[in-house]
Amino acid sequence: MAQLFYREALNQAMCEEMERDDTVVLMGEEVAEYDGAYKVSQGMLDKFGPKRVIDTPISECGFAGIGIGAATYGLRPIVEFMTWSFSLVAYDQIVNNAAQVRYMSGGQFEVPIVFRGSSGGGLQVGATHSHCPENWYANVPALTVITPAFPDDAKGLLKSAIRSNNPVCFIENEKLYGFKDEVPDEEYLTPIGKARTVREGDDFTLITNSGSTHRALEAGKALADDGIEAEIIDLRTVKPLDMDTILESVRRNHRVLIVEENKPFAGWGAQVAYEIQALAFDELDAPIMRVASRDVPQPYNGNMEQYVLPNPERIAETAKKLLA
Amino acid sequence: MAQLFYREALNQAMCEEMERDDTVVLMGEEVAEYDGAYKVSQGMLDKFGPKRVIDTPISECGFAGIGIGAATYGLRPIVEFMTWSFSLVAYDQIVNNAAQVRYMSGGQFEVPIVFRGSSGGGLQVGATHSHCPENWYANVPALTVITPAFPDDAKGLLKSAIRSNNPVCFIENEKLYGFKDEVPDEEYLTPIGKARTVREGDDFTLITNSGSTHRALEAGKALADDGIEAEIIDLRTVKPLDMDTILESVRRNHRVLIVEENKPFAGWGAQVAYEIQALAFDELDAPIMRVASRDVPQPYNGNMEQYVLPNPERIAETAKKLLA
Amino acid sequence: MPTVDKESSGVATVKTSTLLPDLSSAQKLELLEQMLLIRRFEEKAAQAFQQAKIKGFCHLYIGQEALAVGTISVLNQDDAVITAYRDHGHGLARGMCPNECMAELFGKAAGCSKGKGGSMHFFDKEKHFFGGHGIVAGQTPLGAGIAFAQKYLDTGRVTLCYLGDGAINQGSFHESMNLAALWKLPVIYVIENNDYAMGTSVARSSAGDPLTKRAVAYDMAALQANGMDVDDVREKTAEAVHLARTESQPTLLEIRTYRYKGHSMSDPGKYRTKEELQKHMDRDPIALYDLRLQEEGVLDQETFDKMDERAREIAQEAYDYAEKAPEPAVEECYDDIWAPETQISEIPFRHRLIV
Amino acid sequence: MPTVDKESSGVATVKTSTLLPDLSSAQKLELLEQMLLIRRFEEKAAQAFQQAKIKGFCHLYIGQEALAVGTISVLNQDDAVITAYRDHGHGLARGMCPNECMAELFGKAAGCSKGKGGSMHFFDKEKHFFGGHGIVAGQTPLGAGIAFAQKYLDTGRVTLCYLGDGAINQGSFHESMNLAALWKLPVIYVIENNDYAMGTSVARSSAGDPLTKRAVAYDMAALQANGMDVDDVREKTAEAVHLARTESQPTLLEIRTYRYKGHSMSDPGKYRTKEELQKHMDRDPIALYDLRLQEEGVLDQETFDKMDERAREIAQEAYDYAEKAPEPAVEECYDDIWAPETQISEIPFRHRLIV
Ligand SMILES: Cc1ncc(C[n+]2csc(CCOP(=O)(O)OP(=O)(O)O)c2C)c(N)n1
Ligand SMILES: Cc1ncc(C[n+]2csc(CCOP(=O)(O)OP(=O)(O)O)c2C)c(N)n1
Ligand SMILES: [Mg+2]
Ligand SMILES: [Mg+2]
Repeated sequence: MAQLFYREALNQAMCEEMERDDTVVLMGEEVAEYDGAYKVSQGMLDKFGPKRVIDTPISECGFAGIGIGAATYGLRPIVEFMTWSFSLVAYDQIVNNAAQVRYMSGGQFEVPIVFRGSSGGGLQVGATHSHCPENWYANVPALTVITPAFPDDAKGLLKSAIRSNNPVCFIENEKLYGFKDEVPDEEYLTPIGKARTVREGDDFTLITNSGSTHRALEAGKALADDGIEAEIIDLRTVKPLDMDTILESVRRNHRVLIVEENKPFAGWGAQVAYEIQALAFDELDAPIMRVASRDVPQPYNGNMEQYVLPNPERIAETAKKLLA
Repeated sequence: MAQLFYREALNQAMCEEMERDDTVVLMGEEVAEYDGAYKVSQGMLDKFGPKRVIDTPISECGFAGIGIGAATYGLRPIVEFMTWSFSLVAYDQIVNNAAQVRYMSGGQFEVPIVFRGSSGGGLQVGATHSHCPENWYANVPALTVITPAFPDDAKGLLKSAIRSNNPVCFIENEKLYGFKDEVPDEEYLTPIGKARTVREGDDFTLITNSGSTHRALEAGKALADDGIEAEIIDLRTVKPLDMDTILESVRRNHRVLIVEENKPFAGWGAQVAYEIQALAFDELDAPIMRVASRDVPQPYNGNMEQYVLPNPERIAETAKKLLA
Repeated sequence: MPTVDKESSGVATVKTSTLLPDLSSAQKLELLEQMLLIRRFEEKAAQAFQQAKIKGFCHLYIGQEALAVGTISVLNQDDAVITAYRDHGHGLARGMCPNECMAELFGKAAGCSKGKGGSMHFFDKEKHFFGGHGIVAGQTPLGAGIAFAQKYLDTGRVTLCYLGDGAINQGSFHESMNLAALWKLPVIYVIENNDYAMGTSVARSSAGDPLTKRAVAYDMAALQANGMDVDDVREKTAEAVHLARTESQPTLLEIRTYRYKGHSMSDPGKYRTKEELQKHMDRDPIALYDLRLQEEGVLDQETFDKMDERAREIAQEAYDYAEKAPEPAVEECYDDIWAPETQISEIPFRHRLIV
Repeated sequence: MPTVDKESSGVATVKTSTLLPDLSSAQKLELLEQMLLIRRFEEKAAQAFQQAKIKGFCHLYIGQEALAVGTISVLNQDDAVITAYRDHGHGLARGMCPNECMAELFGKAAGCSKGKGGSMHFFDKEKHFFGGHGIVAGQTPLGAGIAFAQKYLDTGRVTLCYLGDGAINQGSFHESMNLAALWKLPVIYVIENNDYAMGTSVARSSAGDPLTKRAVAYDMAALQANGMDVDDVREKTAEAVHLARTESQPTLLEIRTYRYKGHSMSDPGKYRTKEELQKHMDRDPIALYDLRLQEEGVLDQETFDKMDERAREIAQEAYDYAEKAPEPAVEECYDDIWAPETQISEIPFRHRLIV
């Protein structure tokens, strides 16, 4: 198996799908001539030309809406937000149009579109640029929200998202673009809506996603040194939730820790916690705990930002409280 | 005490505060010459003139930002969204500017602004016009989210919100504008961040807000006929949560039902459920249950919409399951 | 062939050269028929609203009939149309079934959107009618996107995207115009300038006059038409459509019109005088066209009365149909959220009820 | 007094009549000093970034110095300034303390935003500097809002709101211009046209040329200036400021400039040629003004060298100060979220840690 960067895996996914299907186009700021602000679309302009790899003005609301309109007409646009923080100016288009045109038309129109881009904190870009929008979009009934943590999932899930006949919010993580790992050489699709157990353990169940998965794995190692074995589930898809995988693990471990980068108030972790206690109340030996970003705007200062994020130390500490 | 409509109570709050403080202004679509789309600002143009009661073009992003900028300069704007559904085009201004300018400036600038307007479903205005944005805003660290259910709270809380030195999302409910109830004649402020027990009962604790409070009270009556006594807590303020009042009741009743109009995935009810089980795990005799809007876009058809909303029947049924 | 050129005003305009073939008498009568149908359909909808058979919002098109009918009449069947929430007129002009439209207003399963969309959200894929959109100007990027796809797929088709005079002040429209001009998209933005956004006149909402100036920023072609005169509407629209079809250039088309009824059924309309309303009703688009056709000898009073009678019948039939049509089952609220997956396996849990 | 009038282009312009008093030699040298300070401060920041003492984004102002210095030099101390994320130059031109600015870049507690804002989010209330905003064009409604308050409070003050050439395509800017023109707000929108938005040239992002046409839609005054010539910048800005102050009218002021460095420190800048860059560096705003002052006899080479030396020293002092300054305690992340309540009792639970 080839070792690929997360960004390369995403690039392969888009290239393979564009070769396979002429109706797939990529549009966004700097995706073409600049090869992408984070180089995710490197080389795609040369491969597919300016008709299919399209630089846009800084008009997220406008080009998100253009993607949606084009999708209702039969194209399968990939709309890149340089970061999801900039999708806030396009929030209305995504919520009211991408997610509702099918319903409001009584099922007449399909909206096969993928919104994708970077997200999250940790790189000291400050409060306006560090948003984690999983919960803002997962709350919207028709939207599917995918947040891959590894290159192989990034590729397989993006290919599935592009082939989906429905709107998908594909939320990447800026800190992971440079993460390298094995990716199968042959073509494959990763199923949407299935979580992945990335570490087995019988002391407690840790549920996480995206960049937090890596911090959780770090914490898992540290805990193992203290003889605590965490079972770590990477959701991969935040909505719909794979409750089967979650509950199966909870029934074995009886203790649950959720680790998310969302700000805590009604972050996705709150929903996972709610569903677990609703569906497996008697299985719980202790309250479900969460490690989310602290409930403050993202600070620029590096130490402060690490303190605000769900870092391995906080995760390990909280796990110990959970088992106390 | 005078009997006032919810809309009149809001009107009184704004008028009293504008008389008290020249820096308070009201701006929004149709608030002046038209007396407000829902007549909340009736007569205010005549009282305060066009300098302070200002009709805007249909530019929510623009005038929300103007309100924020003016607030940093010392005014105390009340920005009306005809409905909160239309705040989606201003989401970036509220999240990145209103909620973060103080933090990003190291505390130099204050943003004393109130965003207010109608929200919610039940009047068959369809998917684009029926949003309940409590969780979208409550997730944002610096924002305070208020959702009054009764005329007296509407008045007292709006007055407090206007006097707050910080950004407040004041989310009214369209179905309540025509609701009439007693409002004290003398001046008063209702404290932000304090829930209100609107029905006492010792069988279970029901936590709700805004329009859902009224549906919950209806259900409470029906349940009482079957000998089931619900204690109903109207949050009034969704963020910050009054966990003291909630936990005090939970410790007595040991069973909890949350009723919210938010769509379920990471609605505010998920956060309340999470915190209760985290802070009072051993007090719970049964899983916390929620009745939220169903996880579908808002349909136009009346029966279908009632089926989607948390209606009294669903609330009562769920309560019975909770007690089974 | 029209070409963009700039007037001293700085507004790029389209050189008018008549592009429209003369209409046959039958075709002229058809235009009149469509306007009459919209008028009577809307009157019937108003009645149903007062009877509380229609709920929510109901924005009537009465007074603006020549605009939808005139613009759409110069399109091909497979060109695309998209508009805002005041969409009954456009839907009917596009050939949507009056019964299904009225059934939608009644929220019935037989409605064009299965009773899920309502008055503001008419859709008809077969008729290339892309809605019916409730958020002011929210449809304007979609219109550019449809035109983007039409061009990408080499369809030779064009898109008419309508918006109100109040909608021009939404950022989404500005972004759409820049993108349409920059990418040369075959979209025509039709501003239905009926002088008011709810109770706010154009003068109180929009700096700059005339509204065609909004195109100058983007070197976009711009035209004005008299929305009370279906022939003038047709001619100007034809110029814009030709420019879009032959040169893939967008146009901003401002059409002056007027709505006779309130903004929605719940609007008393205190912001305008009876005289102002009367002034506009005196140049009623239907009466005007009726007169013209009678002068031309294409029509006599008797035929007109028959046509009007027929329009009333169709509206009444639609009313009866809608009333008799069955309510959708409430559980159907879970349908039509997602298109079935065809290229990947169905996504598990998606249809799970969240507890 | 300047008055708005329309040219054949349709662009409303301000009749130029010289409003600026002649500068004393000392004042001229001060302008040069400010430009030099910005240049050397930014070079030092670049160095610190390469040393990883500055993190995140760092957008340098080198090449654009005459723009911030020239525009701000015609303001009163109590006029307001607000800009985007490329804000170091504006902050320094506004008189912010270089030490505090550098400390902010280093994320230190002594920074102008306590290390919480970073490069993109400089603020200084005392200097009437309203930031420092990271979301493209997100500051443009705020600028109109500050002007709204200035007018409401009868301050007689005006607001300079800067944005980039790429930012003109955000809906928020369009809405802001319409509102500013409609409400006659004393705001001047300064487009810093450095020809690129990251790697995208104006021609690839913006339909319509010149950018001043964006004002036509709103009958707003518009002016252009040469951003490499501080005197031209001052003259055109003075016209706009005068119009805002005396008639409370907004102006769109497009100033042509160029950035020598990458968009941010991480940009290799492949999208432009060395020749293009050289062409602009040959009309360097500092060299140009130095030459002019030397020709005028206001300055000789020796004095210039001294001034430049001093600018380097200040930058180095700022660097040293920032490096020595203490880190904020991480728990301070919970401070500065809310202003203390003064008219109502403190809101309970607000400072509760959410479990
Ligand atoms: C973003 C947004 N803001 C506000 C509204 C509420 N609203 C619905 S229609 C309307 C007036 C629109 O007027 P105009 O664009 O002129 O269209 P007309 O009603 O005259 O056809 C307003 C303010 C909305 N639907 N969307
Ligand atoms: C809404 C939004 N979209 C995208 C970005 C990312 N971004 C930051 S700067 C920039 C280019 C802006 O160019 P311009 O406005 O010309 O300003 P300049 O950098 O040239 O000073 C982009 C795309 C952003 N910060 N905000
Ligand atoms: Mg109108
Ligand atoms: Mg630029």
